[in-house]
Amino acid sequence: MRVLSLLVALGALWIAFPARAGSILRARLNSDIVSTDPGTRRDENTDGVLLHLVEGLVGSREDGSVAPMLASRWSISADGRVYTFTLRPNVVFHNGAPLTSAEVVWSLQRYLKPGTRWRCLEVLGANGIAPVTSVTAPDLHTVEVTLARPAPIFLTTLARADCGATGIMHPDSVQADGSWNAPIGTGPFQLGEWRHNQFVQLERFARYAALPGPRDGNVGGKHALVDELRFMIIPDSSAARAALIRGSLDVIDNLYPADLMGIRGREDLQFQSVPVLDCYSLLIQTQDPVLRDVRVRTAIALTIDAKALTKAITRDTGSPNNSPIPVASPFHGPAEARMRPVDIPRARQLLKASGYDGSVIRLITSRRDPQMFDTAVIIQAMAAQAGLNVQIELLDWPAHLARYTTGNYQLMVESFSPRLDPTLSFGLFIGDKRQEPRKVWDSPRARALLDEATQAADPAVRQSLMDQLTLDFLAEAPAVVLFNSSRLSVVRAAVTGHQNWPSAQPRLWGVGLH
Amino acid sequence: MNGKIGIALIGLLLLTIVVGLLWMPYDPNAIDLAHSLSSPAANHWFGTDEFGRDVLSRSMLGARISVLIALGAVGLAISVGTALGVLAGYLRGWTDRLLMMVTDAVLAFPGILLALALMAVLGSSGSSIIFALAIAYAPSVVRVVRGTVLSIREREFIEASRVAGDNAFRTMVRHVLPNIVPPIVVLATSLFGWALLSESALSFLGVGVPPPAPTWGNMLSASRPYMDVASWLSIVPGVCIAGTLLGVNLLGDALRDWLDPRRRS
Amino acid sequence: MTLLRFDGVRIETSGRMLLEDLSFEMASGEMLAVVGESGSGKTLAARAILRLLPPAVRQTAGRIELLGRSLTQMSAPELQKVRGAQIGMVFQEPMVSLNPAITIERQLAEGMRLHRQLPSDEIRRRCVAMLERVRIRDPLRCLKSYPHEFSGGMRQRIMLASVLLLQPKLLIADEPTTALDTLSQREVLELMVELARDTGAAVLLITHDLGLVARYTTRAVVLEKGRLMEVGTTQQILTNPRNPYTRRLVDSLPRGYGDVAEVPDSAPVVLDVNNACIEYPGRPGLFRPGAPKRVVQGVSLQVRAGEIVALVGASGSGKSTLGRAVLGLKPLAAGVVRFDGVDLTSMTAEQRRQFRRSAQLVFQDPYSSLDPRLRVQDIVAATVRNAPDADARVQAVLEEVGLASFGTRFPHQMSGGQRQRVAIARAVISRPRLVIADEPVSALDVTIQQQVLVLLQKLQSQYGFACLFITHDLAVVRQIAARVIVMSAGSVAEQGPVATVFRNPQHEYTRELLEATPTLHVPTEATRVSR
Amino acid sequence: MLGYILKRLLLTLPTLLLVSVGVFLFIRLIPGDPALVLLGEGADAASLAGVRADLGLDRPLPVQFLTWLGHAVRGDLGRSIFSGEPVSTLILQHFGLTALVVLTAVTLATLIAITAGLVAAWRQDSAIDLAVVGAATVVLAVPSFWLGLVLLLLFGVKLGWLPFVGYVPFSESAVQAALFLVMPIVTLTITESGVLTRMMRASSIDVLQLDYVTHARAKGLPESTVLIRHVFPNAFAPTLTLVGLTLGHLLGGVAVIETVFTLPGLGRLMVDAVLARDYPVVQGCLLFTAVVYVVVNLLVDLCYPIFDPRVTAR
Repeated sequence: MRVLSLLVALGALWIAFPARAGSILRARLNSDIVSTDPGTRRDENTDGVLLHLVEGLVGSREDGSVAPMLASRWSISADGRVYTFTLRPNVVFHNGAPLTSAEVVWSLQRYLKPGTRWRCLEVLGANGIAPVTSVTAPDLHTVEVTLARPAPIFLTTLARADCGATGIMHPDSVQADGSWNAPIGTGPFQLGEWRHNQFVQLERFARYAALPGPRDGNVGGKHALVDELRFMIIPDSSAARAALIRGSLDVIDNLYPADLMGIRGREDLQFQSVPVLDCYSLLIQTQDPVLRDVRVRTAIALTIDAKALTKAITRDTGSPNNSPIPVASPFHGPAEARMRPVDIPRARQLLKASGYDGSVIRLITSRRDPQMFDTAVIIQAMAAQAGLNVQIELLDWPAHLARYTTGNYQLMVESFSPRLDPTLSFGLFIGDKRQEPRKVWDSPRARALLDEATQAADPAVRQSLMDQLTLDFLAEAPAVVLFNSSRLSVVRAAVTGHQNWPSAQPRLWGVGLH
Repeated sequence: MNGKIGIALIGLLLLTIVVGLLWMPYDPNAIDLAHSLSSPAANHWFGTDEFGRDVLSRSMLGARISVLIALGAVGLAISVGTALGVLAGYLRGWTDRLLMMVTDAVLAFPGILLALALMAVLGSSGSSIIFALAIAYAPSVVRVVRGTVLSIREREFIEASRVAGDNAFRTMVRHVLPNIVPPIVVLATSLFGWALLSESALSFLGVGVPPPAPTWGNMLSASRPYMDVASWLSIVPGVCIAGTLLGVNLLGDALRDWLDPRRRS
Repeated sequence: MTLLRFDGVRIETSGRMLLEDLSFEMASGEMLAVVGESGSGKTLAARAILRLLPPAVRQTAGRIELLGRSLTQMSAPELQKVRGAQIGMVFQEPMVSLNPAITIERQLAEGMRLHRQLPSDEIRRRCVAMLERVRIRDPLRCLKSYPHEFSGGMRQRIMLASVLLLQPKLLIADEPTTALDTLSQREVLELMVELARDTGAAVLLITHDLGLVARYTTRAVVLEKGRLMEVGTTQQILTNPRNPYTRRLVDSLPRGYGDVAEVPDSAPVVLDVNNACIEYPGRPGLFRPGAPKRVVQGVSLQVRAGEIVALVGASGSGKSTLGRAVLGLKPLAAGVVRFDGVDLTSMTAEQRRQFRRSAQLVFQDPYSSLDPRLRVQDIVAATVRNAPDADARVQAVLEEVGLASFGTRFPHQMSGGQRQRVAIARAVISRPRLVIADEPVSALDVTIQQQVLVLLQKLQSQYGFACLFITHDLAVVRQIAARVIVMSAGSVAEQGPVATVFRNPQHEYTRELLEATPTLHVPTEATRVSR
Repeated sequence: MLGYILKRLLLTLPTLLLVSVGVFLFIRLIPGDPALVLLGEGADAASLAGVRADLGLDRPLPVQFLTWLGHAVRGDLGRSIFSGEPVSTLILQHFGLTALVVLTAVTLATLIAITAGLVAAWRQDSAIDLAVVGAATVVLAVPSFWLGLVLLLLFGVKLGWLPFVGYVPFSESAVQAALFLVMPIVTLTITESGVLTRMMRASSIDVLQLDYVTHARAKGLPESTVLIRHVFPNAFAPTLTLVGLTLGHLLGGVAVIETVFTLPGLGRLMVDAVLARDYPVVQGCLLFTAVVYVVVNLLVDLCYPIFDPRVTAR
């Protein structure tokens, strides 16, 4: 018994452990960040953390539109090829150096070098749809970027979070030989200590020059209200939930619906759910001998009760949706809102007509997130009602990606990360399978409509094109979109100012502890 | 005495499997999203899981699959391990040194990781788990068998068989093999327990038998997020695994005493 | 004054009677033997004195008194004071009589430190003196080393030293030399008796060997299956035993006088060994191969059909190795072995298969030489398995060895003697021309030994095979062999007809061996332990 | 002695080479490669090929292996594809924690096994014996991660005595770190003590029947001395071999327990590396585990003669 009492004493001491001098906000990451080099070696968690450190010329507002950040304003030449940015005055880097056009040019040129492996090189690089030909600095506060051809998508690409928001950094961020060192950005926080697989610690940047006005998406007024921001790496979600309840954690930004058990309804926790522009869908390989027949594809689609599935898997936080355009997107009109009804008898009829002999159809899924796994289990059960012999093949994430990238699957559950622009949402599905085997919908007509929509600037024209694409998508059923999930966040009562938003990134500026 | 408890527990397990073949309260894979996570009640004696599937039916089907996987893995590991162990122990010389080097190399891999990697290569299916676990366990079988054969090899009846004109192969089959049955039987019982535990550990690390097929292992690891709200989801498979292992270990002890002539006299 | 008294002592285990109503007395300084075959309860009686019975065994009645004080009623702490200080005990198995994990010094000193509060240098001095007394070379090095570095004989002597250091009043010796060969047996026993006499200790000798009783003890207690058969002086027990069991025990001692008829020269030479040498590979070092150790050096011998030739020598003299080499189981480093005139190394495949059936081996340990998983009939049929009349021949040979109805039994369901008969049946079933018997009876009780020897002689006279009989017991040689070959340290010391070699041995080693073999002749008081 | 150690180490080189070749080929057999994981689902063929070239994965396998081996021999295990951290520092960082947990747990388990095993064998078939055997058998039956989860829920969440998330290293605060490790160590100690106790009891029963134990008693030594000085050293030898084998395995990382208690140990590092196809990290870790396994077994063999002098190190 003596040992037990010692433990209790130590435990009590631990609770009363005085918080360190400054206030610490502890947020949870479900896996370690990949690197501190924005937009290159990254994943969602990495983007989220680094956006507290670096800022781009422009950023995206809450509704996804582009807004000024380090550039106070910009002008586009008549032929739409030359963008001239004017930099905001008295902005300072974390190492105290002032922001000038020289650092902007250095940063952009570094991103465009193939060696950097920048994620958005695919768009702004030589063979992208908006290739950048030159970046110059006419004077200390102006930067001119010239494109090979006009592309309205240039600014949204600069603001893309998965490209590190094209964060402008000071040349000291790299070592003499050009290899990466640490991000010296202009954000409200600066990098403290990164201890692998344990935590990433950020400290408040006292000399941060905040924009006036309230916070809006990645832009607007960004104020660090705590001295230290500690991203704690807790892979196990029930452990994270338990830590939140115990009070050793303040913010869980990205919660799985399954973890809502025991949280919703607690008065000492604030829960928020915001629809996200992602897309959970069942991909169907149209080149597969069995699934080539549209009747079989339609039959599969008819067995899936998207409403019941979404309710069960997202615990009422997701929104069922049969269109590639997310429910929360401004382009989600009446055409997109149409849901395919469940009709088992019709599905059986179609299958008999198509001569389906009950052979095995493999459905690939993985445990990248619990929703993907649960979706496959429910689809398998629902398809069985119509006599479809679906068998689940569970792979780990890299193997799943390999099968997706090479199109080597019959059925596959896939969750696409958020795309802010409707053409990008359809872009996930539409493509020529000969060049891009990962594309799902190989139809020349659809490709033409998509190209037209990408070029069109007038929203009304883009909306009618989107409606047409949705109609064709439902008719040909190259895939069955199931639902858009919501971003669930939960914070302790003591946390003030936390506002969840559709982007996949945590946003902890403007958040304090009282 | 504890042999009786062991037999009782194993008997209960076999009964569950046999009954499971004929009748199960519900279809183990039928989902009922409206009644997910309902606690044990009259209609569902062991409650339902996150998809509304009946936990009792899944444990009965799970029993069959988990036991089959464990038996398959142990059977393969024992047969391969025994063959190599006898060769290494009896022939000595280069065969022994070579086999020992290979077994050491495989033993140097942490068991679970070896199985994890094998599963990733073979794809996760029942048969690939059996193969992965067999490879993870074969080396320890080879070591035990080799040790026993080394001691039997010195016994005079082996020399007698050579005097009677038997060649090496015949001596191994007629005289060495029958005499290493007792240690192998005891090893098989403990390996069976380990196979059950490893299968659940593999499911815990996210590999293992593909859904929707239930095994006690994947039921246990799937119950993790609901442990504090739906505790029956982890208690049922946990108790099943622990009960079976307890039965197997007790049976193993009883077998060892019964087969060991010294203890019997 | 009676030192030790047994009064109606009964020992049982879970309902089975092991020792019933044993009563006898022992005076201080006396040498008393407790004689009986295995299973007679003699060891249990000895262990009951210090209450060291195995876990499931209890003394359920009677009293054991030491100098009038009842050991049976004594409390555990009191008994611990008696153990070692008053009564010392020496055990049978030299391999496990000393703790292999700790040095000799700690094992010797721990008794002293417990019972005699002496300073450690005084203890060390006494240990060295006692080790010298038991003729251990270089006692200081011996103190630092571990038990596995000594031979069986030396280990028993070290154990004697450790027990007698405490100068107990009574020394219990539980078959102290059964596992040793004749020479080291004599050495250990003579040393024990001398030391007991110096310290005035009485010796309770537990044995099954009547020869030892004759030579070393004054009175004897005879036990059979847990019951007291007879108590009396050694002279009276050995010359005219009153109890029928004792009489049978005495009669079964090998009594031959070397008068076995020799085989005529006309009989064909079945086995001809010429200048045979055998080596064991040394232990290889890191980079150099180990130096081979020569075990058998230039041995030549012949065995004719129908003849039993005894091959005698101490353990380690190479006789078993030679026995194996003659059957081709061990390669020869030099020299030639011919079977029916054919050199073993140049045999054709057919000749080799023929040789396998016509040269057989009978092993020493009945528990290890039969495969526990096979029935007797399968064991015996080994060499004639695929002969058409195999079953008939198996039944016939089983009848010949007196085990007609034992065909379906397993080895563990039979006694030592019965198993050795199975081994003999296995050897003779294929009508071999040569049988090597490697100490076939030394692991058996005296009465059973006699039956097996008689059986072997009957079978030989019936089938006329040549037999090379390996043993360390000269009494057995005198009973069954016509010629004898004495080996010492790997080479032949002397060979010839049994009668001539035993009457006037030429070689010093043979003389010593004869002297060490106890016979039934009871030395008068004067000649006992003259040296 | 030194010659023996040298010989043993030389003998393990082929095994280690076999392990590295096995690991090198093995992980490349697993579908999916680091380039895919890096670029995620949006990757097109061109950028995939670019990343593969960049990582040198397009070079022939033998060349890749020999360059890796060349560096490995000089102690440079390369860098993680994802974090760019040198693999050797990653391993040492994570191994420190695993070693601490495993060594403490196995030591405690061994101490428990020795006392429980000896007492149970000494009082064979008594109440204590049945209790010890019963407990050991039950402990063997309980899956380790289930035990871990129950402890975490009980002491971590419900009672809140012990922290179980956000591991804090010793450098920062010893008390905090120690408290954090209590539950994983307790879980591992319980699971490992089962098999060790059964082994110790079995070998103690065998030794208790040997003559030198009766001889020791015949000298009048009290039971405690007989047990400690005469029974323990001889009975512990086989158990020591088992401890060696267990240590060799567990030091390779207790992935399952590290997952339950979110401990950044070697097991966790390896599982994540395999799941992310971080080839250099996987190869480095597995080679390191093999070396640890070999060294631990050698150490056990070296201290074997203490308990059984007959097995002298030639």
